[in-house]
Amino acid sequence: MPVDNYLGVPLHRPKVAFFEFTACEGCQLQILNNEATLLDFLSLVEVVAFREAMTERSDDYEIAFVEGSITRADEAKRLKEIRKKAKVLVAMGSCACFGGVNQLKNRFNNNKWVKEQVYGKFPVESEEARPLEDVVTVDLNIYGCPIKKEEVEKIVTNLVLGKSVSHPKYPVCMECMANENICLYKMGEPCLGPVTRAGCDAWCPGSRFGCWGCRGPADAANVEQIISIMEEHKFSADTIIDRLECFGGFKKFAGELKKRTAKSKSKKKRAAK
Amino acid sequence: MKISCDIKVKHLSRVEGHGNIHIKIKGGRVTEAQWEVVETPRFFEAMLVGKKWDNAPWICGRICGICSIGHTLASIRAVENAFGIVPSEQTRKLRLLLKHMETLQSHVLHLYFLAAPDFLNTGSVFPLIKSHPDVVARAARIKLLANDACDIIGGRRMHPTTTVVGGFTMLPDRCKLESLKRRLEEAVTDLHRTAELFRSFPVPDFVRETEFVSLRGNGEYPFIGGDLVSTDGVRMKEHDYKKMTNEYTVARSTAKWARLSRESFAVGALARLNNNFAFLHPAARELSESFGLRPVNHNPFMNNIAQLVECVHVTLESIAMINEFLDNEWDEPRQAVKHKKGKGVSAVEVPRGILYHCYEFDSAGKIVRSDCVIPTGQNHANIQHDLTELAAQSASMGRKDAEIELLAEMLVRSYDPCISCSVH
Amino acid sequence: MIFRLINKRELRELFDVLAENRIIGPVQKGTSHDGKALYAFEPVFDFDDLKLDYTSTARPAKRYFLPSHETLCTFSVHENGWEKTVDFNIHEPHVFFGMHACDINALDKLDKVLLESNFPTPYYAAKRKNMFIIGVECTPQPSCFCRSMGTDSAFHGFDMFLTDLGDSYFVEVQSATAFNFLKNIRTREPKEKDHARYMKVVADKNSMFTTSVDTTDLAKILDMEFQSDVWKYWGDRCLSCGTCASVCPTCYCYGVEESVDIDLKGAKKKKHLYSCNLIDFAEVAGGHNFRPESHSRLKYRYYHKHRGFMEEFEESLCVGCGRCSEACLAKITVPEVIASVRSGVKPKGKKGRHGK
Amino acid sequence: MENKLPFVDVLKDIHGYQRKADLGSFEYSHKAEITNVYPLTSNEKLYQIQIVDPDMRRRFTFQPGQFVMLEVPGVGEAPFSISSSPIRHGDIELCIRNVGNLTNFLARVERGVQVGITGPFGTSFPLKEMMGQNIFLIAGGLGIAPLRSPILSVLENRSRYANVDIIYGARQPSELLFTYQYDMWRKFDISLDIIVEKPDAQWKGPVGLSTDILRKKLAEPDGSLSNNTYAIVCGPPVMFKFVCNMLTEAGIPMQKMFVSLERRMHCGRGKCCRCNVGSTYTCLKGPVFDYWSVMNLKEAI
Ligand SMILES: Cc1cc2nc3c(=O)[nH]c(=O)nc-3n(C[C@H](O)[C@H](O)[C@H](O)COP(=O)(O)OP(=O)(O)OC[C@H]3O[C@@H](n4cnc5c(N)ncnc54)[C@H](O)[C@@H]3O)c2cc1C
Ligand code: SF4
Ligand code: SF4
Ligand code: SF4
Repeated sequence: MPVDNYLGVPLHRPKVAFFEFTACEGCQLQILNNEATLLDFLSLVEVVAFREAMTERSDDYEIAFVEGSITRADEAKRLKEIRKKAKVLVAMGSCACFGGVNQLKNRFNNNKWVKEQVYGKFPVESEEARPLEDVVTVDLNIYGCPIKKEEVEKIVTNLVLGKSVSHPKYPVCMECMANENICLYKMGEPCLGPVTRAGCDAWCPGSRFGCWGCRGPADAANVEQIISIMEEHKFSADTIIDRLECFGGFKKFAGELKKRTAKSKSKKKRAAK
Repeated sequence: MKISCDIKVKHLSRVEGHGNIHIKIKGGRVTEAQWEVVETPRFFEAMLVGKKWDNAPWICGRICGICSIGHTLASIRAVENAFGIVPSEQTRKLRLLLKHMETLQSHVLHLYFLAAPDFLNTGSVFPLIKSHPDVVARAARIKLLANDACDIIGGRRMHPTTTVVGGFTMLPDRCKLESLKRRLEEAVTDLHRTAELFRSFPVPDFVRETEFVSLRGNGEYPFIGGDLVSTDGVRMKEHDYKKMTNEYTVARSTAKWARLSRESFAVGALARLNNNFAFLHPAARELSESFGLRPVNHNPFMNNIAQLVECVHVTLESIAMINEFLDNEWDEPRQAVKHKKGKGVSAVEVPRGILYHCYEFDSAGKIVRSDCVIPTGQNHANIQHDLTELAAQSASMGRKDAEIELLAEMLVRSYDPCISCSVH
Repeated sequence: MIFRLINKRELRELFDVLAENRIIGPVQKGTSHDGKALYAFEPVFDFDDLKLDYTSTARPAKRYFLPSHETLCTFSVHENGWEKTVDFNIHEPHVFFGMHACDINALDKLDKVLLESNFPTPYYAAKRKNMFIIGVECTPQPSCFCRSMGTDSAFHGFDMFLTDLGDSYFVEVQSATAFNFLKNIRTREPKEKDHARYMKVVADKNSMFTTSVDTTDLAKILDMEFQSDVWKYWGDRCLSCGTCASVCPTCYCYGVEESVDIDLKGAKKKKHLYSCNLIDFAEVAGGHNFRPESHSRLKYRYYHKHRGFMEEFEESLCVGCGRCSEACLAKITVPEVIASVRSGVKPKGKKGRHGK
Repeated sequence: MENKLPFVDVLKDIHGYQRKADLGSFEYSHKAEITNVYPLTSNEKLYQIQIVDPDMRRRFTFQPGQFVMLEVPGVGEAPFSISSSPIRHGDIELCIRNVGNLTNFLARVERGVQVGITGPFGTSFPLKEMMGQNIFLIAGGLGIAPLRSPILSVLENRSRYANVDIIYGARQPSELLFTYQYDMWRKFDISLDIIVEKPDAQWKGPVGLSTDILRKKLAEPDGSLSNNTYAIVCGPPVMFKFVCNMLTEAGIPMQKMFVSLERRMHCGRGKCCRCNVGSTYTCLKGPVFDYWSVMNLKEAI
């Protein structure tokens, strides 16, 4: 018997559906990767569509968890239909929230070249990779590449209880320090932890692997400052840009840094002449 | 009786990614039997251009959520091959252990969550929670173990973090490895139960003469690197992978297709087993024979059984490897990396078959060109030809619509296709 | 206080005597990219792992008495009702083998607010009362300024304190427990010349400090310079990442979060150490933030440590351990901030936000 | 095992209601039942909450102006001013506006639900000192919630106070709280002025800000505020800043004006530092401060 109230407040078991667009489907898999708590998780909600795991599907849902970014007109159309049906639309994972690694191809500003690079003359339809919010209104973001299952569980539990859902506003360093990790800068590695939104429990720094900012900027992230800190630590502009542009959350800052670097390069060249 | 039917499966479920099946039979004649791949491409090969070498494994792991560890390792090895880095024996073993745990995780996911519902007449694993709680609990137990193992060794179960060019950022915790070993030993029993379960499922009787491509083991069942072979007698070196895959584009697919000696070939657990039966762990070989699975088996549905056999193989081999680790002193986890101009190819056996990554670097260590050939991509043509044959057989045998539809779906699923991965 | 002298080799004996208990001490946890040893307080099982000549640990031993995450209580929830279970999260005493004076002083300061004021907190008390502390004399590091804060030596808050005299340790014995433990090993009464050796070691140590902070009238100056532009300069550099508070042995601010278990049959109330530099530290319902700018939060941290605590307890809430200076990626250091607030002059040659 | 250190149990068992100096008082909460919920407006409800144990209920005493921490297990804990009269002991009323996580959950709770109450915490309005003097209460919006306790306390001892004036301002008539009690307050010889910013069709009273009324009152011939007047001001920061300035100009000494500050609080016990103003704990030294202290607190307004 699933519990039907919490302290006398009736619980609402929402009908949920999972959808994916341009993505690796890893975020959905993370949900199935919940082995230990999967059964409790499933009794919180009623899954009505989850193509990666089930054949039955229904269009009657309240919460749509959407993975992936939008790279084709048919995807945009389908997403809009989902938006119409869903009361709550959740962007799940970095691709859905920021474009994810998919948006790396946008940096060439040359879709034709991109297509030819992979398919030669063979015609393929594909546009710029866009986050969901460029197409529809998104009610809730679940950050991360991949998403952290503990976080999804917490969010869904809160939705069921009618509790508010909020993300940490502070950066990853807080969690990294709480876990007593050695700061990667001490070991000569770059890390975006000081500006990236926490919530992953410092997943990467915990394995002595610097953060790449998959969860996007924290509230009040001082990105300019971390850029100059990385420069002081002698990390090349390429290294800094690689991190900032990887998942799309820091796109704006990566763009600015690129422009700045290009300018100083051309200045140097001119000076050399 | 001459049958007619028109089957359209849009976005086949319980597979990774988006694919459609169309079968049209008119008066007992197959007019259409199509496997369509409609997944949106992501253009990884283009997005890597201009990126520094250290980005490659991190980004390429994202080609696929299910086999992200395989992609990461393939990518790392391609970079190492290009720079002339030879991993230490410790690194090589630890990578293999990590790989094994991914194989176990992925195969169990496919066997229980994606394939089994077809045999138990449900649309998903969810109703089984009520009807077959012990089965689901067992699946969850093995999967959890394998996933935890990936966390311990790779930093996390998906998009690993400790695996880098040159080795590992850090080594697993000794105590955790020990408890992992104990859990693996317990898992052997669970795998035997799994075998009993699958023994009770009727494997559709369908055979189509096929060429099977995989790595060729050199004394051990192959997973990372080695020569490329096919059951038709082709044998090649890793760097000649393009001659092994011969990729081409097809109108109804955003994934590229492949061919070798015939119009199509198959990769995956069955292919590996067909080419390397002798290298299987004896217990795994014995299990295989008990299912009547011996090389060269041409029934694609037997891929599920081959997966099961591999589960046993990787579990037993992992236990032995952990024992060896625990007995030895550990070295530095990581060696320094010096980039240089050049090209590197790597072939790795991921759960769904042989995977190739190839990068060309300039003197600054930036990628000039990259190429990834995904197992499911190599399987697409074979799926298509199997489907045509299955439709023809069904037409001549007078199978019912629903039966054909289920069989067709099961056929595609037995390849455990990873479609979004194939359209990376 | 009772003094003893023990031969260096005897220390291993003492360790073995204490080993029936859980021992926490400085061990090497890694190596920095420039080859320096990185130390941390970890459980020690082998005397050889204990590095009593450690420079300084990047983190204090705080997690053993003020863990960054702590469950305050759990609830079991049933129809319309619930039961609450409180656990102070400690079940055995810990031996702290090798704490520097600054860290011992930090504990004394925490005691003031967490034990001796209104509403003493049992979570801290339970751990604090179960600490057996062996102090050890340190070597001043470039970022240390404990001497300026009056915390370079400890007068209480430990059981015994070791000073390395080369071949032996000079031991200050403060608790009866320590005295009893020492009975297990060979010790001797120090002689006049040992006192002289001890005084020399201490004097040598005192000559090694390279960093200092002028704390004269600091509380008043902070009040007067509340509107100083210098704060903005530091605020622009600050990453608002909370690292300084995380590594500080005396920072104790926290947040509480409650969560319902996924099976909806239980709940937890968790405390996690926070930092006043984090953006939402002073945000209230409705979204109003009392300290929206990073400089106002940074200023608050200094204000609380060097003025508020002073007002309340006649001392500053900083022991000058220099950990925050070492950990801060933006290179915001207490000596520099205080000097600049004092003089009203921003430091030269360092970039703030936008390179200004 | 002779070298094993003895384990010190700081607290063998928690003995119910404790003094502030006892370790056992820290995480001790009274189990209390929500006995009634009255919707006051669309955003605020009045909760009657009774400590379950009758003995504890009797021993629970508080002063007007103090607050409790109300806890709903798993949902959250937050500070709320007690809105009822102190003579009712542990049978308290809280007026709560739904603004966030905990308060939105509370808005859905029905009577009979058990919650946890800790406290009372903080400082109070010095009603004893005010005896024999005039009291001027000025409330804006939800600020009436903490003022209701002193008002009720004054009503119960009406003869001990000289003139009592209340000015209460709200944005619109539908947001006025405790409307059902205004007549009673007036019957107790209290001058009550109510003003709204945005009137609706039925509204007959004055329109504007509470400062408008205050200005008028201060201009009245007998409106001069001599030494024997105390003021209690509660409302949004902008409002109390203006009001207190006007009152200061009218001659009320700063230390006879009291305000109640709102800050973020996670413990209510002077530990979490979240409520600090400058470096003063609002939960210990406040929430009720005299205006002189507020003026001397950095970053208070
Ligand atoms: C002394 C005092 C007396 C109060 N009296 C009343 C009253 O009588 N009636 C009334 O309706 N409200 C009163 N409040 C305000 C009340 O505490 C907040 O409305 C309440 O905390 C909101 O909690 P929430 O969980 O619903 O909101 P949340 O969802 O937690 O939060 C909304 C915002 O409030 C902040 N917040 C979180 N926890 C707290 C907290 N414990 N305290 C303050 N802010 C927090 C968050 O940063 C967030 O921005 C009083 C506050 C104080 C300090
Ligand atoms: S490793 Fe990264 S996240 Fe951790 S403290 Fe250092 S900068 Fe912050
Ligand atoms: S550490 Fe950074 S990159 Fe890693 S999961 Fe967290 S936010 Fe993402
Ligand atoms: S403020 Fe800095 S120097 Fe002072 S005690 Fe804390 S960490 Fe040490």
